[in-house]
Amino acid sequence: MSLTTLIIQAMATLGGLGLVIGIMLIVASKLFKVETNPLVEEVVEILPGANCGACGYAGCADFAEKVVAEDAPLDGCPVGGFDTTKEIGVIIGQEVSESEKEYPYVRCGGGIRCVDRFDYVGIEDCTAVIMLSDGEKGCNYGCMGRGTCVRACPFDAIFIGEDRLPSVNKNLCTSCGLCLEACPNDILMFAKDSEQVHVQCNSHDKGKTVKAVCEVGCIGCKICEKNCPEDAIKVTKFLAEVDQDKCTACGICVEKCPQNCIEMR
Amino acid sequence: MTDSNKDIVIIIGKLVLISVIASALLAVTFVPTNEQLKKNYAEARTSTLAEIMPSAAEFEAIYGDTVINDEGDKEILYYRAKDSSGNLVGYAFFRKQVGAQGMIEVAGGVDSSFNAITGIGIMAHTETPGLGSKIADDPFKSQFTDVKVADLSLSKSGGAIDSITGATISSQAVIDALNEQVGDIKMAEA
Amino acid sequence: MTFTISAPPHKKENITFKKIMWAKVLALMPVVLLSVYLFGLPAIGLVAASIFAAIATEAAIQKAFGQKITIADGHAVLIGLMVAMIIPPEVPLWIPMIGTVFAVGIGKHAFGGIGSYVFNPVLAAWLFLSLAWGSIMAPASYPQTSALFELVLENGAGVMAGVSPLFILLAGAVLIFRRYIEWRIPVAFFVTTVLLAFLLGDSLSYVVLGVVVFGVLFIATDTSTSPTTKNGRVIYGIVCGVLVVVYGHFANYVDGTFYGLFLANCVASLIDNNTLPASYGTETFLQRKYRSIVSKVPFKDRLEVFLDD
Amino acid sequence: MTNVYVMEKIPEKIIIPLKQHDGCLCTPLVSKGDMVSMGQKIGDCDCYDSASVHSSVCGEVISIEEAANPNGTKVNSVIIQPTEDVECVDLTPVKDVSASKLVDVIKGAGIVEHYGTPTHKVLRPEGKQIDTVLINATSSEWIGGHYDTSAQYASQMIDALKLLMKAAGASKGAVVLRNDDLESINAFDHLRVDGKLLTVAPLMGKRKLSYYFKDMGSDIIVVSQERIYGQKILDLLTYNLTGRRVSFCCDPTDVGVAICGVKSAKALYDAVHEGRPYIETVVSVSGKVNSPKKILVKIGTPFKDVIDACGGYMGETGKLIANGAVTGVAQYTDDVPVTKMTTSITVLSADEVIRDVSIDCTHCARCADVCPVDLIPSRITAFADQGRFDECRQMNILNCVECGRCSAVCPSKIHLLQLIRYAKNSIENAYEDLSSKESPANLKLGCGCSGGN
Amino acid sequence: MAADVSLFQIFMDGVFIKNFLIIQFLGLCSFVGVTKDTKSAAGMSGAVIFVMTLAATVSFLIYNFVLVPLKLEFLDLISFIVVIAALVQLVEFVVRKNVPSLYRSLGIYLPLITTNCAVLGVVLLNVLNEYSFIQSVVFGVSAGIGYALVMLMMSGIRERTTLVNVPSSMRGLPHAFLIATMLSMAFVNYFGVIPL
Amino acid sequence: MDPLSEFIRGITKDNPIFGLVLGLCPTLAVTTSIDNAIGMSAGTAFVLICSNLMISGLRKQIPASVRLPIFILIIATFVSIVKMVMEAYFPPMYAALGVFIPLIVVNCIIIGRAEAYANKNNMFYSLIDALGSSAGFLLVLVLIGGIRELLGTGGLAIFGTQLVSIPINPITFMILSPGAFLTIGILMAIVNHRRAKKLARGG
Repeated sequence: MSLTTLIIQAMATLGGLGLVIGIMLIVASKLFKVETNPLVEEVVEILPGANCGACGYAGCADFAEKVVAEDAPLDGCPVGGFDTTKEIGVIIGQEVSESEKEYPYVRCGGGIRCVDRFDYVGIEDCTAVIMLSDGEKGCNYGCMGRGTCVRACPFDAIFIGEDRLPSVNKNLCTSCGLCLEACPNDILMFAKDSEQVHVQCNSHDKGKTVKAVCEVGCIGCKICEKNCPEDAIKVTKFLAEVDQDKCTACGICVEKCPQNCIEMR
Repeated sequence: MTDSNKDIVIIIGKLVLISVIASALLAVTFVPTNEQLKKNYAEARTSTLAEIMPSAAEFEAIYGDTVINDEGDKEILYYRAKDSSGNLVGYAFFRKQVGAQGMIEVAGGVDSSFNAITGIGIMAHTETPGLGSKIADDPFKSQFTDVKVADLSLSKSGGAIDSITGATISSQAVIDALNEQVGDIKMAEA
Repeated sequence: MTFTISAPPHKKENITFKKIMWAKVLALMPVVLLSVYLFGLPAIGLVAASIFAAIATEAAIQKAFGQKITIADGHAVLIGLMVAMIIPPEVPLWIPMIGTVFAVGIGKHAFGGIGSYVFNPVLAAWLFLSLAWGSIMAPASYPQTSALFELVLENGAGVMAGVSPLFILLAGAVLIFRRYIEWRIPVAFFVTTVLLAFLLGDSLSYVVLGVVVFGVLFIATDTSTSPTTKNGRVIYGIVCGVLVVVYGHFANYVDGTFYGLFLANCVASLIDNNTLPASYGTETFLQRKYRSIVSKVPFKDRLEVFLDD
Repeated sequence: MTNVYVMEKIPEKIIIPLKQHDGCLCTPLVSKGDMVSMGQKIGDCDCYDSASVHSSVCGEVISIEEAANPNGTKVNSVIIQPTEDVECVDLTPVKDVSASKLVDVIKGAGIVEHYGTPTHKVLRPEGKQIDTVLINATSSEWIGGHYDTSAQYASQMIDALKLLMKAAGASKGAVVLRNDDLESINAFDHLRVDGKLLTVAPLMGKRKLSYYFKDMGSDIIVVSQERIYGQKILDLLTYNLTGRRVSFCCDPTDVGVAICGVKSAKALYDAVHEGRPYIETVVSVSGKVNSPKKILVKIGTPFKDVIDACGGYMGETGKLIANGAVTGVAQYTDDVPVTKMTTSITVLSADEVIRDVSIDCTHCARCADVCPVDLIPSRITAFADQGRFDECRQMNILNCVECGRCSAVCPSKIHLLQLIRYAKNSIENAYEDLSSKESPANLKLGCGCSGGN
Repeated sequence: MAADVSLFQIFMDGVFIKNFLIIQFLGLCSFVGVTKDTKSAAGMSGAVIFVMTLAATVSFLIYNFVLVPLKLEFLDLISFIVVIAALVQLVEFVVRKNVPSLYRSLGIYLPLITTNCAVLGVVLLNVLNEYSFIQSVVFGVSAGIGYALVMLMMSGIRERTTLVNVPSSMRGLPHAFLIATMLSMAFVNYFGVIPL
Repeated sequence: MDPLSEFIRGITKDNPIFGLVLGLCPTLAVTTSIDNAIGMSAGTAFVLICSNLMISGLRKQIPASVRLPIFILIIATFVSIVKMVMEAYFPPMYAALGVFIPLIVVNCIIIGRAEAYANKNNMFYSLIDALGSSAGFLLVLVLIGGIRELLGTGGLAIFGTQLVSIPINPITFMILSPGAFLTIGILMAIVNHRRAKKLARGG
């Protein structure tokens, strides 16, 4: 058998095979055609693919669908961060600008400095404690330090420290916000790194009540309010709040606070 | 996925084109390599035969009835091994056997009285590297030199051959190949 | 006055994991003593080395990973003891030590410690040892029971677990009676083995070997590696029985027990996942199958399937 | 016949929570400084799912504020300082006992089941028809009220059952006794109802209530069965008694069964025959107190005073439990009042408090073996622990009767029941969120309250 | 020779003794990727059984009725892989259309059946072992069943291990491989003793 | 894109085995000894480089809907050519590597890199990527092969030269299939552990 015959035969065979398969596939793709939006697939490819649900949708594919349908915000994926948002923006055709990353901030300085009303035996979970009573701390607004937020975090970024208060490892945190949702007392809030002054308390109780149970709770004495040169701190319902737009981080309130519950980072 | 018939034709065309080019490439490579392969194969056979039957000087092929290729060559069943003076000293053979992964081609020699194996060789195999592939190594092969046909079984079944650890199937396949082929030759010669 | 708050119930049974473990260790003691009598000093060395290695490994791992050290719960001791009991007594001492290091290190802690492992560490260690050093691990003799009195003292036993089926059976019976071990698995197992052995024509005495009894009472009932559902445990017992007899029929019941039970461990989770009881537990098998099939099809697809037709 | 003591001493203050039931909070009808008399209605609400609240003493309202409640939460309560008077509002027995009037009487008298649902809501659920009324006497047999003899108990129960049936418009009714409670069984046996002789029938195997209704040719029967422990036993009880299966997120009223307790039956009896609202109840005090007993107290009496009436604490107290050591709620203060939902008070000493540390589940399946409703608690709680509540729901977690046996037998000392409740709570919350905003197509949780056989 | 190998032996080989996943290390990508829950594992196994059987059949036909007569054996690898690729694509279309949820959870792995060594392995082993038509098909089916068996076991175990605590650094693949170690230990010697 | 970092990426972050978890089958199957590991990596590297170049060059011509079959076609062609050439002209090498060659076709690394990289980047970067991935693959294979050979046979040998030998009773287990799973499992755990630590430190 000559070389030419062999080559021709080989070509014919494989070519024929290719032809048959090509036709078959085309027919099949027509037959089982599924309407998909190509944009959705492109978005899916960009997303991290962890299916963590931090966006509030059932997995990355679902989020992609919603984004394309403009039901979800472009920056809805906290895990992917700004890069992902930008890329999604490119696909969908919208401009996005970068915003500063936010981390959970613990609005309670109590922990071991706040009295316990009873002795608790049971599962380590703040919600579970609340189900049994109004919470073990004397303060109804404070952190119980039972770690519901720790368990809610899919990235192991929160841990309960020695002072029975949660702290956040910013290297691991993806700002997904699951811990904020999980906290039964709404103690966590998002704060940017540039926002330096925070009130470490969440209690709307009267000064006397707070003082009875907590060494560092805000008693609503208004000293900070009076001393703030920028008028950036206000006491409402016995709790001081910092207006971050006005705050210049001068540190006067931190010094003046009799309860040491204003913190400068 | 595709919008028009034209696209479809283009896609199929490209698919076919690539297959055709691929096959052409393969065919072009195949022809010279195949020639070389045949040469290698023949050489390997000759050298193996000499190795497993050092006493023989000449091997006379015994052909079967089956035609195996276009040139009309017949299947070689086994070889009669003769020494330099032309006396029959034994029989040599090649045999394929299913191993743990695929075919094992075993070469073997047996003395003229079908009493003992003179030696074996492994021509080709695809056994698991590191386990079954040890059948091609000397520690295993040398066990067969001058072993009695009667003892041709694994040591755990009372024979003289120690199986390779973890590769009982491969070891057994070699032994089976030898046993069966010796039996076949015995029949043919009887 | 500070009161304690906890969820109900406020009164609990006084049983702990620790208690169960030590009870098992205690229950095995007669057999160990008997085998020391039969095998002599090497048996003591074996048990000591094995338990020592188990405890040391557990302590080392828990220290290294900053966990609480839980040697006192007796689990490591039990693993050490059981590994020693299924190894031939005449092996060099490094064998049981490596075995228990594997059992505690890989078999138990790499999988997450107590309750988290899916494969019995003791069996895993035995399999590891016999795959690694097959020739050393082969017992000097396999029991050839024929007479019933050998139930009390098996003369041909090659490992410590095999010296006395009756002692182990008694120990197991006591533990079952105290509800320290599960009864469904052993019962299903024995019924299956006896039936199968009868059908295959094996001598019935084979299936009441010390090793087999030990395996099913102390290894198969290991809670982490067996199903939790009631039906699941019965099925698991049957599976154990079938696998042990299949191997035992063609090779020997000593190896067969360990290989068979280990293979049963592999399917235990699958059994567990598929025998979950229905609402109020009253559902026939067919109903359950139907429900599981229907529930596996997501709601949307179910609709589509109907609509397509 | 167990003796019931009557608490004579009037406590220093009475705390009456404005919500002693599941449902809406009542609005106070009095204000600080008002004088109230015994039986006066002090809280009411227009909602159908709430019951009125009455003052149990005469005295002065000293404040209306959030106060601790035995179920662990804080509830807006009326705090009354009692005076020595025992002046009572006019108690007029109800003459006209038509069905619709009865419901009003029940609501007006503030009768609430001990499991929390207002009785009128059980008997006349909105949009549902009740055909069978059951009085469950399996767990709280004697503590419904103050009886003189056991025969009085039996006859009052039967009478109350008739009233309940009438209120509900149901055709059949049954009293369910515990089969080892011989005293009650003897009391009911050979009782004549409508000229027919009653016999107490044991429930066994397939012989459910419907069998005995037919067998005895009577619409009112008394049966006995084993005791079922647990806080949420209604569904299981319904299934055991009638064979009707209650789906998730439904209650027995969905399958036409109303379950009442002895306490509410007795309260109804009193309301109808004496016109007295629900202002006193019997609690049994047990554990480490100097003289444990059953005691009739006024609703709103703080636990502290009840315990003092029983001789005070014995030794150092570790735990104070309302509603029994098996399923009850531990209290962090003894300043909580006895409410309509309180059946017993248990005191544990400090060294009786269980403080075992949980270790990992060893899958020993002891919990699965003791579960009365065939769940796999170990698995459910593992899911619950990880927040996988949807899977919990698929494993029928809502069938759980919260009997706590699983926790009691667990060798790993895992807080199984607490985890289960935690998961149930989360599921219920998720339900509320979901049903409001999701479209029905996505609601595959599907609450198909069809019930029936 | 191959012809005298009984079908039962081929079956046992395919399912147990030469189990593709844990003895021969073929098809591991899907083994660690799609066994997180039983449903996906079952779906994947179904697809693989189907593709394997079909691939064994079609490749046998192509090899023996096209390539061998034309002396084009050297095209075996390329033509087999093309056939498999086409089959996989076909399965993908069907799954995507009819069971979208399965398609979503199989994700990237469905196209990877193409490069699932297991499927090509079956086909190549068939040629290597010179199996007849029936033998080829049986081997294809049994290899698929073996694959499915281990996939199910693995997914059962992994589903259960989500309930327990696995050390953080072991979580995910390392844990999967440890389970595979154990499965492999269980298989490696058990069925070897059974005379066929 | 910096070519050097692209190359390094193939060894570290996108390491075929530990990073992308592709190509496990050959990794486990052939790592019974260092020899085999090197052989497999060499074959894979050759095919990976060729196919990456080819696909990258043709990427504009390949219709998306039949992308996969075409990639595979190209890869299979290269594999077949390598096999035939090697078998004919380098028989000793073929004897050592022959059995691995068909396995290369189904090595997920090649198709994976083709999909994920070569299909989107130009020929130069595809080459760099292929080189990086091959290097990463080689390193891991040699590591696993080394561990298994050392423990399983009590010594290390490369192409017949004995390098190390340790006085232990050879652990046959390591050569058997469970040994492969165990080795890679433990190695991956170590990699995971280090990665998690690095992340927590802020890497």
